[in-house]
Amino acid sequence: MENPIKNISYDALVIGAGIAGGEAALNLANTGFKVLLVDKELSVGGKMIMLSKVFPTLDCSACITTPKVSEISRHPNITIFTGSEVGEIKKISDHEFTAKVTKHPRYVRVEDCTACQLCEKACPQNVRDQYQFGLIGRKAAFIPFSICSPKAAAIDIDNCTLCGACEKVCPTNCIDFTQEVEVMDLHVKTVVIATGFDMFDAKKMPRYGYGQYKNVITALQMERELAPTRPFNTILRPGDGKVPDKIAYVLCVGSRDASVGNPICSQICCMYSIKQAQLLMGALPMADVTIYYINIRSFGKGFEEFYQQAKGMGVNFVKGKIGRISEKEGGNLLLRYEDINEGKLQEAEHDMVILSTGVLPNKGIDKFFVNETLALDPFSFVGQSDMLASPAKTSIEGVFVAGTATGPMDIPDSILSAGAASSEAISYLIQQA
Amino acid sequence: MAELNKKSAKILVFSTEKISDPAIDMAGLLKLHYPPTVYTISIPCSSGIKPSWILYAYEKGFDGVFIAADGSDCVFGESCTEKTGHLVGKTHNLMKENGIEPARLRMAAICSVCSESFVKQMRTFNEYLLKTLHA
Amino acid sequence: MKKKKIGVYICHCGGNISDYVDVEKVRQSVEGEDIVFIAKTTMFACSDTNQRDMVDDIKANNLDGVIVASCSPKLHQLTFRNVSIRADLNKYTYVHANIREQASWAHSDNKMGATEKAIHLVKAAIAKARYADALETNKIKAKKAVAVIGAGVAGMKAAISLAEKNTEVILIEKEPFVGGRVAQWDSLSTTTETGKNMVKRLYSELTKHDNITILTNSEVIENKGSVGNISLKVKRTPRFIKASACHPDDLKRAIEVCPVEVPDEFNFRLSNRKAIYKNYPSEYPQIPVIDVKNCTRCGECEKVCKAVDFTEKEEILDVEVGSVLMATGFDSYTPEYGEFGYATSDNVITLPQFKRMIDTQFDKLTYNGKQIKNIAYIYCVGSRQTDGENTYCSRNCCTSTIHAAVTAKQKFADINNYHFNRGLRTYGKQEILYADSLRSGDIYLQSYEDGLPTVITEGKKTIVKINDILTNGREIEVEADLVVLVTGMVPRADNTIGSLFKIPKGRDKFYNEVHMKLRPVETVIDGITIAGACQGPKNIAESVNSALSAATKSYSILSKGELETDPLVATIDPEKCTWCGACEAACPFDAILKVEKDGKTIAEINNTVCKGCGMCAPVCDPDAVNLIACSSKEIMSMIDALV
Amino acid sequence: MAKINPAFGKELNKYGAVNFNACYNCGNCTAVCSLSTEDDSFPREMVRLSALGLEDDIKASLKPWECYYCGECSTHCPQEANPGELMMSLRRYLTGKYDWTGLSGLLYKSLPVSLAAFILTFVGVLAFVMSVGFELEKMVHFGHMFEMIAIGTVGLVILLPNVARMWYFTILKPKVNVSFTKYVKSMGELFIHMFTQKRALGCDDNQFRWFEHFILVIGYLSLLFTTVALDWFSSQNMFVIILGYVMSAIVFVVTVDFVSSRMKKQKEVSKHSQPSDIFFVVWLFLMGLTAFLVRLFIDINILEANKWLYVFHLTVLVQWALIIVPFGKWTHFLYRSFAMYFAKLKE
Repeated sequence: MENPIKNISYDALVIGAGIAGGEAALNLANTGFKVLLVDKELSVGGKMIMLSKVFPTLDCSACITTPKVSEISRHPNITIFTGSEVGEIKKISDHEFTAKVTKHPRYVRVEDCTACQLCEKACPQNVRDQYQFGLIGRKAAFIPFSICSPKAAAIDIDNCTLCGACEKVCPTNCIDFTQEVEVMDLHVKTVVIATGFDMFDAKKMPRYGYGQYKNVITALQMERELAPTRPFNTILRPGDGKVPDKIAYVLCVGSRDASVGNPICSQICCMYSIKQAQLLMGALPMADVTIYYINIRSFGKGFEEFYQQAKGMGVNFVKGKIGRISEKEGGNLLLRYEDINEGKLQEAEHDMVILSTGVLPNKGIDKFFVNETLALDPFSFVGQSDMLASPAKTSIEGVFVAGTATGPMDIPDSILSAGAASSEAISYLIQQA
Repeated sequence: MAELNKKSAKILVFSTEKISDPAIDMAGLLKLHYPPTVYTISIPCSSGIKPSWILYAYEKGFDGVFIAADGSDCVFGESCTEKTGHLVGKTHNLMKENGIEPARLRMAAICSVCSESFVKQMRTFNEYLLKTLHA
Repeated sequence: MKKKKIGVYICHCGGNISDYVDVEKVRQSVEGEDIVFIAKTTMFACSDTNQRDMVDDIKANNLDGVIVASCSPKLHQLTFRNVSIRADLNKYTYVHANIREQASWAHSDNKMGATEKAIHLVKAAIAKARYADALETNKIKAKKAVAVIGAGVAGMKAAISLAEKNTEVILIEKEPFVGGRVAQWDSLSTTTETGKNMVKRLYSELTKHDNITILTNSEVIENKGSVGNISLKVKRTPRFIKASACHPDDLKRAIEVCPVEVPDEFNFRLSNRKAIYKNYPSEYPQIPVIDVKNCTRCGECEKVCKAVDFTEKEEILDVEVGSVLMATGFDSYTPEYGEFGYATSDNVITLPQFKRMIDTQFDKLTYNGKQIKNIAYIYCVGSRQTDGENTYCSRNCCTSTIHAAVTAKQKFADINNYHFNRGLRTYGKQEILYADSLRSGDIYLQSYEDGLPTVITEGKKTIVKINDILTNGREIEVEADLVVLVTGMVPRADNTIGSLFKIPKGRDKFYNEVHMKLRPVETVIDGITIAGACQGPKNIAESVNSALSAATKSYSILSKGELETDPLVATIDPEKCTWCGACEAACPFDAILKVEKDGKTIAEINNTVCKGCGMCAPVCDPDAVNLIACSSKEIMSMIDALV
Repeated sequence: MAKINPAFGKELNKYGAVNFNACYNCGNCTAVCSLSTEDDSFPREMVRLSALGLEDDIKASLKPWECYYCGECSTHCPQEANPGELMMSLRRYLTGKYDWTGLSGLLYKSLPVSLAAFILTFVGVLAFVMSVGFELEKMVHFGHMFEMIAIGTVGLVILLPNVARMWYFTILKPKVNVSFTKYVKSMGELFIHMFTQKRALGCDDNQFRWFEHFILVIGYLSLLFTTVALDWFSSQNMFVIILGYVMSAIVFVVTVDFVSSRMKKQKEVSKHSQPSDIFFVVWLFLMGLTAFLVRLFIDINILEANKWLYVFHLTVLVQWALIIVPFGKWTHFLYRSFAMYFAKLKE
């Protein structure tokens, strides 16, 4: 439960409540340790809760995430702070850290809110919905998304005009504009970093026209269009709301690309693109889906079979990186590439293009540690001090790392990595006891 | 319902929680289709099926009964295969006594990954039942 | 009896169900059933909101039980049992209906059929719920000890991790030495540490913990019991060398004088070893071993070394644990005779052999006495097969090969590397290794899916030919001094241990987890976890991650020292029972006792021993035996509902 | 059937290729190149042939000449494999291969040899001016004579056979069937490209670069014509004198921009400039400037007092005519035009 207690001690601080942070917190809590789970977003669940289905089993992502999320939020040993940020972390003795946690006001008393959505209806302010990756709008008084946890409204104060409309309609009077930023000094024995990853900003590659051509979207946006809780209830191209029938996936946008500063492979884009292609083939049986790739990296358990299955379903795979995209009249897009199998330059017209953007580190975590140095790897992911034998250990004793904070990985790997981080943290706590 | 019955026979499957259930679930996951009139009742072990249940199923209108046996994978021990075989034999005798064609009871070992084999079994069993019972 | 009031929740599963099954129709068809008090549909039954709604519904309406019709019970039965618990209901009053895997997905080609089936399945669940009574779980004491099988890096890490969590560990290794595959390598990717050093480091950590027992040269031969109380019998083959009397020089001489030579498996048969041997000097445990299978008992070694002791006897140890962690690793694929020239051409070897070669040679790289300059690597041998049975990608071989090629180039002069691949899969940060190898001049040639490279032997020459995608399909050939077949990881050929524990296998024949994301290290057998490459190809860091996860899982099962078991056991109707002994004979767990009750000899079930398999039920002629939750009345009423 | 030659990369590096074997064959370079077409796709194919060391294929290819090096391919190369610079290096390599004397290759690959050649020619000039006793009139007279003879000799002995070799490598050896009439009909291509470089207009970068280059070519050819055919230094014709001034001024003013960008190395094109590129633009600049000054000094009558200027001009001229024109970068002017011509023949 959300808990506004200050100055308190916990066994473990888990930073980031995505699937890795959540798993690590659960493992720690299940073995009897008190865990503080902090996330800067308004809901736990990280990126995974936003996804449609997951490869290679095509389980619905929400079906896997939501029970974990509810287990986390109900666990007696776990305290969650959403909308909160970790500040300075200081090692004060061998087995003790202090951490400053800033809790931003939600302007809604979570415990009283029933998520009735009346405030949402009453609010006159429209803004782009960051939880739908800008595909649609939301209000300034809003419930982050339908399966968020805690399921409660929040006021986006930056966009709020303080008109008071929401306050008037709220049946439980849970809207409270007097809430202030709370800063807490907490004592913890161990820290698990599970800050996840960032997506490459496709605007940094102007030759693909993202942000300029309306029918060029990112895979994360497509993920929302495909999700069960999707905004349009069908697949639409944003330019004119037409149902697309010639869809292209551009792989390696911002990964394996030293010219944009990210030479490593993002490990998941091939698979999520293949997954989306399969889902699109299901949702739009008449549509052509083409995936433009350099190498297909279907390396995990069941991945290669999944790739072959997509081929069998009729997804086109074209070996060749897209060089440029230009927009035609009417919003269709012209993709220029070299078909490597033929050794020839080709142009192909598609009515919708999805950029499979890569994975970047979520920067800044190292700055929090004031009297110790959290080493980073050459790509600014959290460094692993003993990468092969103890992948969850960092350069600071008692600080462990889980999931994609150490580099790109898929969901099963993130969960295993979270298992490893919590295992190390549990051992650390038991050994200190 | 009547219309559906023309197309497919009603088959009751006794399947086991740990071994054949995963295979049947996986058949669904892989969208391997089989007749929708195949119903599964899940039990711990195939050697725990009472012949009376099978006879009851025929009495109530099932065209066929299929035992998705654990085979040698049974978590409760190797005697499962033999015991399941024994109870099938016993049931066959009872079926003969009651004038039910023994071929309407089939058994095959379905291991936890035998999705394709399960689906194949269902399709052929269905065809057989349609041919003999609904011809 | 008072009429039950139950709630039925039908899940859309965000379209997974509702796209094919008319959930509203299902709801309408069941809401009229006599015991159904509430029937609702929900977008995600498993979501927090719906769970909360269910709790509210149960409490507000004093429901006696609930049914959720959603996905497979393997995924969420536990979730909803917990909902019941939170609503102060007994968890066994909960009944699950699987209308996803067994209706919407299986019959996505027939929406009407899928809907009809879903209705019947929910009705059957209602029939079952009618009889689903509150039951108390049995509590059993759990032994806080874990058997870790396999002492490769995964097993060693898991053992250390468990020991750190104050759990007793029995680490069982079939081979005479620990370290598994990693002990075979010097150079490891992404670190400057050698494989041997890594093993040494882990071994010294193992020996620091008094709660770890290391059993090498040992195999589990019997497995009894179940989670919490598993009894294993371990056969320990003696080393025939006394640790105490062992002087290193004598032992060295003993090895020298041994007249037996057998192919050295540690070196992938590139060389021979003696019948008394140690694979490399710093190997652990530090005592050599006598390979009894090949030893001729000539006694030569005994003459030079006092430590040799042929009187040592095979031991059978009894091990009592609460959980078993499998870390039995993988085999390297053995190419078929003639596959890419394997065994038919003198210059063709496998990747593991090549790795041993570069680790054991210095200055000049030679094979069969010939200096090696041009090396051709053929990728995906035994992986991604279109004809063979290994359809999966072996994940680690691309990186491993490039690492070996780069190492060879750095270590030996004038090496040219030619990589005949099928699309490089150096995922993640491993991409850097690929880029480095390209920059150092390694040449990559890629074949079409249906046009694999060919190896041709012309006299002493070995030529590799390919139609290279990257050069417009041109036929390109390389005369190679050595052809390295990049063999993938395959499941252990010897699956004795897997069958002993009845661990299910996946499509790729590796051990299968319950659910890749929800329960990635657990098997369907309670208390048995899996770690490392026995579950599928993994690199070292990935194996260690899974080992630590499995250790946490095994630990959390046992940490409370007590386990709850299903009360779903057999019951005897004393009225009907006439004690014939048939049930006793059928029970594989000795759970049936012969007792005198009210002057009548009848059977009685020992609840803590009964596993609820039901084998006793069909053999009872008077039909006195029933399984709780699977009794005749329940099954028959389900049959009624299904028709 | 092709055999790989891994040593070729090292050879190509000597011609200035940088890091091209980092290429992982994504085809991005071909896709961003605005000159690349379905039937004529590059530069990836050339990068690949270079990585494999398939020399015969490289020699038979005209593609290196079809690139005008806008640098887009290198800017966007995900592996930083510099495909643009590889194309440039291939042009140097091919120049070396076309040249029957083998000197081009030698000069490209070795800066010391180039410097030695420059010093040697300087010594030759000194010897000559000493032999005529620093007499200005004789120096100018023989200078002019030298120009005419050098053009003829270099053209006939070096350049013509080299173009013939280029034809052999690209047309004859790969057995391309071309009818005689096609040879005649396509002749137009040769001259259009020689004088206009119109293909470079298709490049993605600004058209100013093309314009600059165009003006420079016109200026250079006109200057050549003015000095050689119209004997500018000795002419009294006002038109000729002014023409010479204008043309030489164009040459040295325009080259200033070329030289400075080579020095700054900001643009993709100039990041990896080789000595031969720098010699070419610097000498062109010096040619224009010294010619301009020589005529200026003649007109204001101070050349006699500053004979060193003419000696300097002559040195530049001789080095230009004997090193840069036959064996240096000047030849791209010729090969590019012929490549366009041959490409037309191959169509």
